[in-house]
Amino acid sequence: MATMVQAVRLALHYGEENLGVTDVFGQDVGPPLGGVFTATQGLKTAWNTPLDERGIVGTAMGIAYAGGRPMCEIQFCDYGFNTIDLLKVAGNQRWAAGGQWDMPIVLMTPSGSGIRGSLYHSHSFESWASRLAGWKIVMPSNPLDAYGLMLSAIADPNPVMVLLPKALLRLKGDKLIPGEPENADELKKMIDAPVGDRSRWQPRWPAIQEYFVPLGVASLVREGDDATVVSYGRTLPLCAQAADQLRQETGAAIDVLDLRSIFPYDWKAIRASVEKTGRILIVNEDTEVTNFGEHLLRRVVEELFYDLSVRPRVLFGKHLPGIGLNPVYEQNTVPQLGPIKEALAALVQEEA
Amino acid sequence: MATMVQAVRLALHYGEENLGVTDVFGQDVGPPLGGVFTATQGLKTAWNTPLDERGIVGTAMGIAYAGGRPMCEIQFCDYGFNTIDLLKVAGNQRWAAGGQWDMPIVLMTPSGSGIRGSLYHSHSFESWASRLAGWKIVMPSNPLDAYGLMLSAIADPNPVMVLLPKALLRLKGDKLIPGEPENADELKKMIDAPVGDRSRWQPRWPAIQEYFVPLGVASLVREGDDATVVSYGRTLPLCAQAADQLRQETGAAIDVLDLRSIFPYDWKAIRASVEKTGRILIVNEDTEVTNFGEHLLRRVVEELFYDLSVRPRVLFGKHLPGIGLNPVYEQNTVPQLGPIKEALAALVQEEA
Amino acid sequence: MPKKNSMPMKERAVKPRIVTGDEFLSAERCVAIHRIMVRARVMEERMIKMSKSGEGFFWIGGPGEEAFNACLGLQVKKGEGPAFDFLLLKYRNSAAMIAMGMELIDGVRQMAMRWSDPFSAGRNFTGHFSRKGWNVVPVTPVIEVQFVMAPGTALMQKRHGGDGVTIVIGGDAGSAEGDFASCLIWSTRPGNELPVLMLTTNNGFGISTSHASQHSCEHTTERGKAFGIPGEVVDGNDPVASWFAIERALRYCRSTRRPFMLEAMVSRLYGHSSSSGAPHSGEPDCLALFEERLLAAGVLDQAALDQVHEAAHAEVEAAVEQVAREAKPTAEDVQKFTYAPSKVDSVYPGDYTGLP
Amino acid sequence: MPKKNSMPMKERAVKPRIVTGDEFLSAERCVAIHRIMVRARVMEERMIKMSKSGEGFFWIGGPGEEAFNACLGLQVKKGEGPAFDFLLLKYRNSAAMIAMGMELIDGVRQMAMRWSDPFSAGRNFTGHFSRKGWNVVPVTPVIEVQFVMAPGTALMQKRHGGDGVTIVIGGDAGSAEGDFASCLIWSTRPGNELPVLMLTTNNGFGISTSHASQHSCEHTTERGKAFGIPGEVVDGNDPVASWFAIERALRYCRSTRRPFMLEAMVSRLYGHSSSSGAPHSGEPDCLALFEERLLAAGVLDQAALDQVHEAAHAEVEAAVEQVAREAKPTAEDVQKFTYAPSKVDSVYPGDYTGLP
Ligand SMILES: Cc1ncc(C[n+]2csc(CCOP(=O)(O)OP(=O)(O)O)c2C)c(N)n1
Ligand SMILES: Cc1ncc(C[n+]2csc(CCOP(=O)(O)OP(=O)(O)O)c2C)c(N)n1
Ligand SMILES: [Mg+2]
Ligand SMILES: [Mg+2]
Repeated sequence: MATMVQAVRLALHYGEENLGVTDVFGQDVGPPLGGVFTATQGLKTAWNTPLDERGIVGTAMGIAYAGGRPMCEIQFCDYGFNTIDLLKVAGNQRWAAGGQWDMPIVLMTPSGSGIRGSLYHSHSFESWASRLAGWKIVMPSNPLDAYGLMLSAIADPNPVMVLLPKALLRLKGDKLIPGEPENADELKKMIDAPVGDRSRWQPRWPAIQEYFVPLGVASLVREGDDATVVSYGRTLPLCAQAADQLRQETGAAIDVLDLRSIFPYDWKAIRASVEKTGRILIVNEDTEVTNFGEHLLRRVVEELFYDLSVRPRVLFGKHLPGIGLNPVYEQNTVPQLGPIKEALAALVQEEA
Repeated sequence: MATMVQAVRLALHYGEENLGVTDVFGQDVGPPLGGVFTATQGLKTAWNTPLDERGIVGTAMGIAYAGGRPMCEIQFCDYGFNTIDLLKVAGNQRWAAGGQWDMPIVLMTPSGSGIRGSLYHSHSFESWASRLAGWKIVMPSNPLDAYGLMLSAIADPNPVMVLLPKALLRLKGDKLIPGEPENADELKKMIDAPVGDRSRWQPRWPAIQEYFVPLGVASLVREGDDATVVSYGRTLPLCAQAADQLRQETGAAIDVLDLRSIFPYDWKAIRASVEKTGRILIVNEDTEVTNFGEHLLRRVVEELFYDLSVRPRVLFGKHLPGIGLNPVYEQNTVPQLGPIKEALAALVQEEA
Repeated sequence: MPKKNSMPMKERAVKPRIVTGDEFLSAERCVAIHRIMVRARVMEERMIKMSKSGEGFFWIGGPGEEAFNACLGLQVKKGEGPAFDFLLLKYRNSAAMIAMGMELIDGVRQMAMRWSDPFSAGRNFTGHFSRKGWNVVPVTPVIEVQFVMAPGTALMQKRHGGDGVTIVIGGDAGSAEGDFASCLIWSTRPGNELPVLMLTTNNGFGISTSHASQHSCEHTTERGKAFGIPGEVVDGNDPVASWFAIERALRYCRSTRRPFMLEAMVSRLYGHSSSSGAPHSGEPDCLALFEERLLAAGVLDQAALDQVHEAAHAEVEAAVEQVAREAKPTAEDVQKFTYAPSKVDSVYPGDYTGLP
Repeated sequence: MPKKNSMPMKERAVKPRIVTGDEFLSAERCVAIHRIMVRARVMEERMIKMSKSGEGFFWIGGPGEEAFNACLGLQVKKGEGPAFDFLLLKYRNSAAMIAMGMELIDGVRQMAMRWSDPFSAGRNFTGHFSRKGWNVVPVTPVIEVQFVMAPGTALMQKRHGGDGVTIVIGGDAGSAEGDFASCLIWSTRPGNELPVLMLTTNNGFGISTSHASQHSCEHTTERGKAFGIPGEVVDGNDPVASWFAIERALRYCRSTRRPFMLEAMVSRLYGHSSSSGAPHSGEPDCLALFEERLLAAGVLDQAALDQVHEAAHAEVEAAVEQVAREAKPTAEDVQKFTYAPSKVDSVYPGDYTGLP
């Protein structure tokens, strides 16, 4: 099975061949490296830029204005905070100019903790991103979704941000991408650049197929009547794991919703689940003050208050200036399996 | 009585004379203009900068590192979105470096709608700002609080952002600043620069006194047992007005909390009020997805869920790319008196 | 005041022209430029009135920059897509838009915040143009960000082939933003140089702050040298000098597919904006100066000049009257144009419709 | 491998020295510089091992920049406050810190993420120094932001009087960020010029991307000309040339209270960081080159060189051993140092204690 970086690479290749992608660019995105996580190796339109995030976002906008379909990368979301004004403009230009121009840009950036990244390779971006009106924001938690969401991001004529969970980038999925060779080693040989001299390396692309994960559609990865947990990105597999363990240990059955699209989010799916269970836990790893999960909680309270059996819950990262390098810091700053499981157990057990 | 701009000017003067303020700077902050809202006219340390927000914030940080106490201005918060990375660094440097350096900077910037500012003079900033760990954020709703919060912002050795509600900048207060002349015209003559040639004008400063509004302390501007409304900035006087009208029309008595400090916020005051009333409405004009008010709502739900008599409510600005110039846009984008009053009435009337 | 009995064209001296140094503009071109300048000026002055009368609110615009902008707009290769010039403007370029063919009524529609405003549907300040058919991308109120977009449009133009150029304009103060430097770097990547014409209209001020007080670099063009970008400084009050400086600059970009820098020294006749009250600044007025020359050279006589003004006034007044009758946006319009329709979005297949 | 029987100093030729062009460094200075370079190199190489053994994680650092950095650190006017030099460093300046007096064990503490790490309490990557007593402000992982802070420290220095200088260092690739240009503008405001020494250590790469592929401006110093900032490019692999270039640059800033630009051409001996595996790049090694010259000039013989290496290894190993016994941060430490105590804050009068 492909890893998430391979899935992204395949999606971008598919985009170049079939969806009109004209430029894949950013710091170290082109040869020889093909991206610090190798997500852009071997792509025919990939090129390197100066070390200038504002130039990257602005150039993407210019390319889009002139009819191109660019996919630009911010090397780590942690380094995108000097471009928020440009992201706002990319999101508001259509509205501001009365609908004259589309802005079909994709901005991809790794987000979140889990790679011992210290202060500046551990930031989460979704709460910031969710405030950018005019944008659509997605965050896959497995390679197949990464492939399908990236294809939708490319096909959508609006600016779409693809947040890639740093911690899951190198993990293999458990479902094949349509057209992906069954043997992971073979895929690796075909599309991973060799270590050492790559100057004459060329990828051999498998005959992958179109597969859209539509924007705004969550995925129910576990089903149950006892509670609802909503998450995405790094914390999603932890939520699923916690639900599995609780099921085995206590018999409790829990709906685990992988949101996948952060904006627009799948409100129908959340509502249906909470109407069924009356109990909800929202989990992400972004900092807890003015967190996107608090928005979801507000929607729940606003529309489903009288359907709730118990207090709705959240589990977020601490409101702190950063995540420290020593693992003690990270473990005590962002949600890990143990606390997620405890929170879920408490949610299920509380007397209605 | 002083207007809010005059109050800010008096506070900065007091800061220069008594609290060690070394630099008041930003675009058009120095002579001849003294700020696009005139808030920095006549100040002895005021100077003009190049048109470069990143330089402004960075220079403030450098001045602080070298022992100064700078107050820098971003002309409109709408133009601060290219500095979020620097704001993050200002907020995290102490934590990141194990507590070695203080960062006593004050960043003042006008925020919010109400001046027919169109897309880029109508933004709200508090939801973004509340995500900046390591910062403290305040927003006054009247001149006296502006004076007292500015003095605290200056005295605090951490980075403090002072958000000034654009709509209220030119309104007079109803309480004197300690030491302020009773006659508003006299104050004007003393500290407002004349129209026309100002090259030889010098302010005559009244003998104003120290007056701190401590950070983290809300102000209860109306009292009542029937419901709680929490707000700040432009929407605060509208909430008070709505409460007054409801009181007259229906007899309902409502706690109106002026938060004043957005971070740290006065949780004790909110809790005490909600424990008393069981009903809460949170109002601000920032966009509604991942809004700071949603954080407050989350705290209420987390800690006071079983004290609530009815569904807690919120009223925010719409999730839109901007506020349009034609008044039709603004009126239908951010909360106005009518809808605030309706929401308050509904909150009070709902059967428990 | 228009005078009667203006001298008919045919009676004038043969081949009058306006000369600066060894360059000149023909009478026909002068007349065309002059008419644009007058129409722009009259429109802007009417807008200043609107900002005071309540017919509109905030005014900001281009009086003092008409000579340069008219010459620019007339030399644009106008059209849609990468075969044509792209224009990344700021908020003082109405004369360039008028030179390209903009109807004055469209400017008035924006000032009056009408739903019919073709640039922003009554949402943005005056002078914040956008016109897809002419490659005029939306002017943003955020100073200088157009300079990081310019490499993107220019890249597409270079890749497309042909001679399309990206024309990006900023003010003198705005050049302090890092984005100006980014444009220098991105438009000269070795082997990937880009056809960007970087224009600065230098009026000596950013709001109240003088250029001289903040900038040791007198002209932005000096900053190009380190990057091998040629440049020129021109008197933007002189249409002859401006015309040929723009012609040279565009020719260079079109033929070499590389960047060029041009800085025009201009006036800011009514101050920064209506926020500063918009009084007349007394700086040299490119229109008055040009008219003196037109009279002196016999290109137009006073009566002819007056007729141009009269016609412009009539045009603008008619526009203001018609616009007053046009519809405002309604509450239902607030969310419109947020999203383009998308086949892969299950929540917003059409436009934005509020929270999911 | 250390050799026995090294020649004692007194037996050596009188006044050996190391010469480049018509400049030279005395034997004493060479020995001092060399010892710093070796200690820096040995520490960094041990850290690379730590990044592979699990004693630490990510490594990034200065091998290849020791000659230049040692010469810089030795010439700093060290102290606290605006009377002294301020250092706004990046992550490859360990040799400068060692030259200023940093104990190697402090570097190791940060690499090992100990609570005792004096620069970041185990929070930041190695090489991210901060030392208030020496005016070394916290190195941030965000590239180039130090260039917008430099005008602030320099302003305070100029105002204070004396000859303190702000030394700000960036990489070649980082100069593409707008912040580099901001520093040019802010340090040359007419009448308010600032004593900023803008240093670039040019190793030809930003991670995998060559400088030549992105920059038409070969040296950052060229960009200063438009602002009247003098500059120099120096071979950072040569301690003699580096010493005097730094001396000239600092003298200029100290005496004129104006900015100067210096670009040092350096090597990046172990690649960008441990993320790229940290293999040896084969670029010129300033330490090996210097040792050849020291031997040839008879400043030190092989045995003396070996002793320096041996001592450095012993120092680092002892440090690694001691640090292994030092405490890690605990769960209780996570919130510490967020806020400075404040008399006007009713919620956080001391440090941060979680949500209000
Ligand atoms: C990023 C940003 N900062 C500040 C402002 C507020 N502002 C509007 S115009 C202006 C001055 C611009 O001066 P200049 O670039 O010389 O252009 P001019 O108005 O003189 O033509 C300022 C500071 C803004 N619009 N955008
Ligand atoms: C703003 C920002 N963007 C991207 C990065 C990721 N990054 C870390 S080092 C580096 C390359 C820096 O190159 P250069 O400035 O030449 O310094 P060098 O590492 O070569 O010494 C990059 C892109 C970052 N740290 N900060
Ligand atoms: Mg100007
Ligand atoms: Mg480099």
